Amino acid sequence: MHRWRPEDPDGPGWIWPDGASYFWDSTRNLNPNPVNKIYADADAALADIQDGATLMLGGFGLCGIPEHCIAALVRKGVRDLTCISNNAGVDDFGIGLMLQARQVRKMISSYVGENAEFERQLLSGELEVELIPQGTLATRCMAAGYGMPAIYTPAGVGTEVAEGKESREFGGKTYLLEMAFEADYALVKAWKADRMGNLVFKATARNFNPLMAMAGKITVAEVEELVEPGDLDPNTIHVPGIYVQRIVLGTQYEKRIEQRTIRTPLS
Amino acid sequence: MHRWRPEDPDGPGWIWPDGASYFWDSTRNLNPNPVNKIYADADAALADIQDGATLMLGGFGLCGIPEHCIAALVRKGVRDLTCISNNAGVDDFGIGLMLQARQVRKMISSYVGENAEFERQLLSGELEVELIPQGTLATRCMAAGYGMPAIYTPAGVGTEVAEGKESREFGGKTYLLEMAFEADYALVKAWKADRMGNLVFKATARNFNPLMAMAGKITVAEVEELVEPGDLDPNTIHVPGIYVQRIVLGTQYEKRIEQRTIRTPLS
Amino acid sequence: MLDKNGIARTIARELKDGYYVNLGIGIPTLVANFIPSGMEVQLQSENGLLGMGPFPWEGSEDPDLINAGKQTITTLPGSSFFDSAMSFGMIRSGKVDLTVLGAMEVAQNGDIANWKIPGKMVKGMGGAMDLVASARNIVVAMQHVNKAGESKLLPRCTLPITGLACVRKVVTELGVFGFDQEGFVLLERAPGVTCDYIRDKTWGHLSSTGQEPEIQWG
Amino acid sequence: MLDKNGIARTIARELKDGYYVNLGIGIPTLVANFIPSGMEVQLQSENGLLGMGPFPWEGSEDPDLINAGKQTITTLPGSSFFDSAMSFGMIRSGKVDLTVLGAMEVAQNGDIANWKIPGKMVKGMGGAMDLVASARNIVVAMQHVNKAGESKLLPRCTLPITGLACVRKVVTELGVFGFDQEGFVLLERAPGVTCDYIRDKTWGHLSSTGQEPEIQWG
Repeated sequence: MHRWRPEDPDGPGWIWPDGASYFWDSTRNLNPNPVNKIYADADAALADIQDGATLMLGGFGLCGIPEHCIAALVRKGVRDLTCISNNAGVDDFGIGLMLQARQVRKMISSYVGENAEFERQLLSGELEVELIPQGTLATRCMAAGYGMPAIYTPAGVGTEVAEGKESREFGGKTYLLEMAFEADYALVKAWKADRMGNLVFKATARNFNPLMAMAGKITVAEVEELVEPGDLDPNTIHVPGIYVQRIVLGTQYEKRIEQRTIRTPLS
Repeated sequence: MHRWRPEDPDGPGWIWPDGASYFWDSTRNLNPNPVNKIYADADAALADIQDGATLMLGGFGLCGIPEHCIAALVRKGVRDLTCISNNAGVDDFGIGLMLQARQVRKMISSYVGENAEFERQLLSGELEVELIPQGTLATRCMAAGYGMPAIYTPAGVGTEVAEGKESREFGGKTYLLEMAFEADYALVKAWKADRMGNLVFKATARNFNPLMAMAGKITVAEVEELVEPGDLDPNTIHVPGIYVQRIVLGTQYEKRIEQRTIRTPLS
Repeated sequence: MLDKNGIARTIARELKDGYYVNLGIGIPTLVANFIPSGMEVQLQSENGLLGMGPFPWEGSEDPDLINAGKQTITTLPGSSFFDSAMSFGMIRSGKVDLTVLGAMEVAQNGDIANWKIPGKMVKGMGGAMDLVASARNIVVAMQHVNKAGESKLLPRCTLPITGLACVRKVVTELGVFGFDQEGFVLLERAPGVTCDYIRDKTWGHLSSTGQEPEIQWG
Repeated sequence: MLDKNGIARTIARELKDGYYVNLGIGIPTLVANFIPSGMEVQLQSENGLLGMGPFPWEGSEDPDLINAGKQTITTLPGSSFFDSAMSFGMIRSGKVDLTVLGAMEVAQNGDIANWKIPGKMVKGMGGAMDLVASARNIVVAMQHVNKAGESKLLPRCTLPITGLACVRKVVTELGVFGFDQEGFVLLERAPGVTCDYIRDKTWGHLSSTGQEPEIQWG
């Protein structure tokens, strides 16, 4: 971050207090009192979430889920949540833990298998579920982060998903109008962050995380590694810090594998 | 790329012919006859462009423009082009060279200053121009690459830009409906590519390039560096190769600077 | 009759050099085992990967690297990761050359049903609706009849549909089927299966000369 | 009367720790010189950069690194590059805390005109229409009167407008102006300028108690 010094306000260009190059230079941090986006833990970062809040939770299956944030939500006991998340976890991990604690009122997902408690609550009417095509889910998140109120997608045309929705033809093909999501909080899992909130994701743990990070009114990123500003190559940042309000450094990630498949050696 | 061998088609999982790990391993290329996206030069890559084609050209000002493709278009002498490009170059560089050669029938841009020949052709009626807000231009490119037929944006509401366009209110705010662009070719400039067409851009030379690369029916990427598959970290790729049909390795980039501004030492 | 691998091997003949391919869960996944030697095909996994490789060796599983079936996988040189919006962006914009998926029912007009059985717990459509609404070239891999012995190639779908008039080809244990204005068209018979038998098991309209060849894998 | 730097310095008082700021070409750019020591402000350049730094030293200019004014610049630690769609995405979604831009005219309802003069060659709106349609907090930096001596703070814009009812504050060489239901509100006078003088140069409706303080830079 920079501290401009107006020593020469009438000069022809911007003035920097010393002659060093700051271009991708990770060794410097001139600011003695940086803006603090870093929270001690997930409990602190989620302290103000109220009952009835709408949350986005990143991840695909159990891959790239904000597991420390979920644990903190369970500890906090906040209830009547609407959760926008591609999946609903398994019985004893991921959003499944919040379902066990009966904290979720509504799930907005594309696929909710692999969860017996989910099924029980759904059949008993405790839980509401809205199923959305996966690409529609992703693009409605993106729309929010990109300030677009709605998008058109062909997914679901002619199906139950289209019921009650406006459809429209463009170039001879029919599309559904789908609204951008609004979420009070987005809870995402990143690989690395700097304290400005710049985020980098790893492999397919990226999935919905960057989209939700850009969509949340308040975005909480839990990360595996926290680095100094400048340590991340600015060309490789997936989510610029402007979208991220709170950062938590997580430790001892469980990262449970849902389907452990391995290669069979030729016999 | 992979060569599956069906030695054990009844086996429980996928079979790989040897035990090596191919995860981010840049040293291997098993395929003896790779699909060839690499063209000898820009002339070869643009050989089939016809008069009257619609082209997208990446770049912001003179930064990140496909300068070898532009030179090849001038040599080719193709005419009556519609060019979608944020700017129109300067008199003797960038799209300005195509204007000098009277190859452009219509420019679709957000800002076209810095070009006397442009002004002359516009006033004489030789050239048509459609001015579009920069964010609208960018998002109409993105829409094409993302398979979205149209987007809603608030830019231009209540202005000349809104004339003849459909507007609509969402959440109390008015938006314009803007159509995805259709372009026969997208000519972009990337920093690095591999032969699969994966692209990486540098600094602010990224700008419109990835969006146009994803939007073109045929995308031609000219690059500064061509690397082996696996040399690019798959986490850091800006445009996946699926969007890129042709690759040209450029040499001796001029990369002209439009406004050379430097810092003034404190006296 | 074809077994699952036979169906996959038959579909693999659709592959061409340079194709980008999305393979659904189940039989479609097996198609990867039959990509011809020397042919360049890149597999897209809609959770955000192009250039999917085989399963990892034991001990090198990476929980951050899975496919759309949530299986641990690997990548190949030249792969790329992206977010879910870009993934479905490339699907919607028609960049994927071939999409192979399973189905519960296919109608003679190309409608497909594969996500929901009324009265049963609905798990969701995942990415199926996006794929069938956008992909240019959709091949269905499935069994010809269900467990109750009813044909899955129907005049129209009885289950809630996933997408309209989108299937280009169907491969079952009995044969390969295309479409024309009237309905299904028998293109090839599975080894040892007669046209009459196929006609009997196909409840939708079926065009057949009675002379269709047996499937060859070349 | 304020000079250009005085206008920039006055606007710099709007800055707060942690702000993300987009500065237009001209006087707005000068605001960067007055970011208070120790305050963290990140500059967004809509061509695809967050964390813009000062101009480079001679000899270290990078043609691949420019700002929206096409000037060679540098980056600061913690910067990020992105494409133009994401750049305007963050603008549209209201993530930029403060936007400073120049104007040809501002109307008393907050309309702004800054892109086109009928009869003159139109160069284009660039990103201005996107910025004014979306930014939450727009401050205009401009001269109070044009070269013909006509006020630029008007009952309504006479030039083609760039955006509707979007300007929150105007800073000119004569003072600082807010808005209320009726029109402009004088908030502060430039040193040595009387309220009557300001009223004379402001053709739009102006609320003034006659007691507005002189601008202090603290």
